[in-house]
Amino acid sequence: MFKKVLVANRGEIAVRIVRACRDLGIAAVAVYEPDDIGALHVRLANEAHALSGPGSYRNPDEMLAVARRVGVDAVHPGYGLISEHPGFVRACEDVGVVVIGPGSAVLEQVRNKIGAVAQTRAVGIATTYPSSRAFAPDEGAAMLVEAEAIGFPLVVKAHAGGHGRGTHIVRDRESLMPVVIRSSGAAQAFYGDAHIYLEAAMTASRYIEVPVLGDNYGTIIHLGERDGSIQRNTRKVIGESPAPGISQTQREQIWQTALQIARLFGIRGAATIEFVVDDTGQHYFTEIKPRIQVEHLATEMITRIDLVREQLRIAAGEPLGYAQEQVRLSGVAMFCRINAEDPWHGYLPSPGHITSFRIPGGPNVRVDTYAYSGANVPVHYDSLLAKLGVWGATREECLNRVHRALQEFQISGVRTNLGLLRLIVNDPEFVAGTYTTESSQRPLMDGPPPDDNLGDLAAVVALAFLSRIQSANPSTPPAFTSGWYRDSRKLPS
Amino acid sequence: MFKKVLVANRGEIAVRIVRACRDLGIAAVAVYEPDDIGALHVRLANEAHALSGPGSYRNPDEMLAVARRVGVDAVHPGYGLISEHPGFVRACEDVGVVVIGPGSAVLEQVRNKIGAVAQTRAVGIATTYPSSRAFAPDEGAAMLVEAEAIGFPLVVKAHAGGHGRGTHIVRDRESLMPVVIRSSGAAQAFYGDAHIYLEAAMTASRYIEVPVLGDNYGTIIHLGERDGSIQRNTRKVIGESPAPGISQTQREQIWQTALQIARLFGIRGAATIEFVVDDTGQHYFTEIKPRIQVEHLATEMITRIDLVREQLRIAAGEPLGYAQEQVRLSGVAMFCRINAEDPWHGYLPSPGHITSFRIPGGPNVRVDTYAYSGANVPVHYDSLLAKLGVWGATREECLNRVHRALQEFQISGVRTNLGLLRLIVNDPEFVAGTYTTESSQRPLMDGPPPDDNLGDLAAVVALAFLSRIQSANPSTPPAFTSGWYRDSRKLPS
Amino acid sequence: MRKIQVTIDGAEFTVEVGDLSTKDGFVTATVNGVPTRVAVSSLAAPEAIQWAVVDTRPYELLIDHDLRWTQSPRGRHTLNVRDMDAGVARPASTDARIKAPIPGVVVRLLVEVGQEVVADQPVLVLEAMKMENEIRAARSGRVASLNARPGQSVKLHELLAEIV
Amino acid sequence: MRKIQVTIDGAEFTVEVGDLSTKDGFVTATVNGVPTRVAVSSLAAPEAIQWAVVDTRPYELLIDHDLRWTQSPRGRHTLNVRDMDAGVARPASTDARIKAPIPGVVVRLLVEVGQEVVADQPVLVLEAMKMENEIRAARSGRVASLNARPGQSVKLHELLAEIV
Repeated sequence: MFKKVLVANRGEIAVRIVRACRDLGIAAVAVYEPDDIGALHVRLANEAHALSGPGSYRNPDEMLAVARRVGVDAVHPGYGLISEHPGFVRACEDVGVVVIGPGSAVLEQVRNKIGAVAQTRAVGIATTYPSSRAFAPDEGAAMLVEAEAIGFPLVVKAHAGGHGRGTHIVRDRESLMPVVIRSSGAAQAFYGDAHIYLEAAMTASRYIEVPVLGDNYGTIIHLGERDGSIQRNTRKVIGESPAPGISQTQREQIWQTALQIARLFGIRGAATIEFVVDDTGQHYFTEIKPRIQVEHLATEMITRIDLVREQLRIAAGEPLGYAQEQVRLSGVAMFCRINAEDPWHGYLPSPGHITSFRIPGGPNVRVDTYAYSGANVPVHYDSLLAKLGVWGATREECLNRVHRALQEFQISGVRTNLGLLRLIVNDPEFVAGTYTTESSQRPLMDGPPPDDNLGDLAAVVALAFLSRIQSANPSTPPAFTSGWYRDSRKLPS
Repeated sequence: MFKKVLVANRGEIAVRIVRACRDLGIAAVAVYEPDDIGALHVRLANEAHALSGPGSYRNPDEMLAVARRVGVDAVHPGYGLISEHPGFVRACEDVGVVVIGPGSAVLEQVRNKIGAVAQTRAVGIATTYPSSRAFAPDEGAAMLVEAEAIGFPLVVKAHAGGHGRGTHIVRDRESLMPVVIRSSGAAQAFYGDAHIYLEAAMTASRYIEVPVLGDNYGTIIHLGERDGSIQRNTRKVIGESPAPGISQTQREQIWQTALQIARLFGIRGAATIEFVVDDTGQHYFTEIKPRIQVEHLATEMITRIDLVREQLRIAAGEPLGYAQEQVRLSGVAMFCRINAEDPWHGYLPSPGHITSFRIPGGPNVRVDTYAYSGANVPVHYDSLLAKLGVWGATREECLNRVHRALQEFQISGVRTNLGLLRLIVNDPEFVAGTYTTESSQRPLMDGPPPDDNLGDLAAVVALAFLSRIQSANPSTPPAFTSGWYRDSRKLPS
Repeated sequence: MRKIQVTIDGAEFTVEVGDLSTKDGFVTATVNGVPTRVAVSSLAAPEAIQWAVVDTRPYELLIDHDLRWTQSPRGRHTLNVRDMDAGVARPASTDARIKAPIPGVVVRLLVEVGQEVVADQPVLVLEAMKMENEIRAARSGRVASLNARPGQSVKLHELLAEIV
Repeated sequence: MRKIQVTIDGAEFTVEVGDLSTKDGFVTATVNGVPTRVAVSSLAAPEAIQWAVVDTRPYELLIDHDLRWTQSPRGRHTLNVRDMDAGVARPASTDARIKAPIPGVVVRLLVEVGQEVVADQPVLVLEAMKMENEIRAARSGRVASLNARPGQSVKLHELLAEIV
């Protein structure tokens, strides 16, 4: 096993990796940009090294220099930042530092989404039907030819990102170019790459994803499936495992397809094979995510397998040590992303100082976070504050508990999406488990929450009004007193 | 199932019960003494009722009055306070309010420790060997007669409490009465009852306890065994399940004995059957604890069974719904009690305002607590702040994780025993799992922690010294600037 | 006795509040004629976690600094509050100034000084936390000043523009 | 340059501290002749959770108000600190006053006014948090005053007795 691992990330995932290292007796080496020196991942590490300045977390050269200077056995890049930077992975491989991930060869294969789909379809697996290549926005003529071949309606997608951002449907020939311009602009803004590709439209009913683990000795197993259909502001904020809307037969078929694909690409470590399921129940491969994910929290709770630990063990050359039959998929787990953002003001991100932070507890509730009372949410980084995971023996038990946990979770000082998450888990389609990708289009934030006693709130608000008038203090910062905020867009990571 | 349950307690156990109710969809009714109105168990409940004043949590009449006025189906008394008040349980039964516990008949049987032991021995089960009855401290002559019959050495024990407090060994006839006076005084102070009893001394090697669940339809199951041998200041601050120092054969024999005893007493709901194991490996029944316990946290983690939920279900008349074979004892779990007290100053309790409270997270770590940053630790109640539970697939994994979790757990504003717990889990006997009841006698707090770099700490302390001299503020409360505090003693609960 | 009008999600309540400093900490508040007993944590601190017990009903709430909204564990409500005697109201009438709601870097200006804008029209784009955020006018009017240039870093609450 | 003597668990260190306000937040502290670079959170707040990075080694610490002890995630250390130039030392010399370390109720007095006591001798019993706590003299001397009666409730830091 490794003696020393560089955690090449920040925030909750860096904390998560430090914990996994310490639980294995591995020394965890943190890095920090100067502003982040007091951050939790630094405090909890065995060793901490300063990076040169803002932006260094994204600098593969600087990260490699630290890895070599400190003399680590391996680097865990987490997700985002440099986790899927092929140049970084190759440079590490060249100097004999293990990168905990798929290896540069597999990484390049799976990052080419059109190629990965073609390779998969070539062995007879149903996939979505994309154009033969990606296009720059000025290749209008070539796009039209492919579009006619695919037929309308079709979907324009960003080549560099995951599904969601930059995805738009095109119903006829005339609309193609205006939509391409829009998609391409969004792709440039979100992912730093203006290329788009076309795909045959299908009535996607659900997004189903299968996490897999593969070791260096030919063992590849799946860990059940998750439903990732619910998105808000084009992000997955909540999900569950197992997926509620598919039959046991479908489930087992999807697992088998996922294993077949994982073997085809020679997956090592942790990865997720993603599918869309159409309204007839057929599943189609879309892409492979070759990294640890926020969503893995739900998988960890139904399997009791620590997936970061497994990543470390596999990368260190240990055999998995158990077979598919020994993986017990037990109960139901849900995960929520808690973001520092204001869903009521266009998802405006909300950096600042956390004045109170009370996380839910009790049985079968887990929170992974870098935050605590008194922590800062820096302005330079992603808005993910915390991951909440909840487990129940049955879906009903899990639902009751996720309700309860979201009610207990209280954060002040920065805005969060907790209010939105509470609305989602109260939504009848979510409770019934009958939601589809369409459900995310319905607005949730219009009506008042059903079970608040408004008269009581009126009394409390009246008292707040009186006490604030009495203690009026002109030095109180007049946050959000003017301006409206809309259409926040993700920048390239 | 019940619609509405009164939570007749405060602190972490009240929060724990509120959570279990909400996870089952039951309305939880909290009560509060006036000082406690802002406490977490009140905030999280569906309904909250004021009690008349300080001491009301211990007042069975007032609690029954609330239960009747509010119209609850059942009362969960938790542990301590009125949880084993036979009069309260009987009064509730008389008016048709279910008390979540063993019922008054069983409660009275198991509270009489000498009687329970005699009843158990009568069916051929090995037990400790107590005197035939309890004695008031002035019954010297009668005690001497019994002492001669038992033989020396023997042990003097408080009749009202658990093992530990008021327990002293007597090696000869001459020392009996002085020890009785001491024990009896301690028993009066701790439990409000000066009665003591005598017991044959045995070289107790370990305290082993078996949690059991019984429903109203004859199903009684065990949930593995825990080791409760480690005590500091006569309290169990850490424990684990399964017990590390016994063989699989012993383990199974103890389970069978526990089930036999549980059936003998007709246990309903959750209870714990306690044993001492001597240095030859023989086990002897000592007593039954018919309530939820802090220690159950470890049991919940190895079984994934929510024991408060099971208490509620059984009390509502539901069958257990699973058999012994369906209970999977998986991995290793440890629990720690985090107390607001200062082990370096005679375990002086430390009430006050919590200025920061950061709990450990990540996989397989659980914290149950009423505390948070900004919470008050009231001066009137018990010092238990939080329960920490940690699970691992193996004991080694669990040990690494409990180390890590205790290092992450940070509380300021009140003193805690976190420093002591960190020393215990570093102790070679604890790490090896070879500890016995004797281990608790060894001092841990003399040497410095081994792996701190003292030169670094010197640099940090020098900076703290300089910055405090510069910001010297006469209004800062000079806590603990004088006086020494020793020999804190528990008062009757 | 103070008389406050509170509008929550469009529903109007008249709240009469009695003596604020009572012995037992409970204040009597009469809501649309129905008296309730209310105990609260210190409500003066804006956007801290607050607790309240109204009769026997416990609440936890976040209450916006400007009393525009309150968030309960169940969801979120929009607010409007008016003191019926003194005429003070919250939220205060819409401010003419557009301030930076978060620190960030100005990416683009979307209007010019002197230009007429309507409420809700994008005024500039501010980059922060890996997002481009459109900052919009809270009211209609003429852009009287623009205090930011593209590429400029702005602090929290820094004045960006004024609409008159 | 300040020269501080720090004794930790009996081990002595001489710490020379350079300029406290550096650009990058790291202060140079020379410990027994070996220079280290130290970054710390605000250390002025007593008994808050503090962090420090010494060269590349991160720490979390609680530091006692009076610098009697520090608690790291690994355990606890006793401290003694002296400014070798100014002569200021922490902890300060033992106080003659015995104050209530926690609020509680006085159960029993164990000494009388005028009585001679030795350091560590129990002076009274204070009940708090379901415990009887013996409060002892921090130094030897004569009981000059006793400011508490059995049954009396005392506040935190209330003066209980004086030893002269």
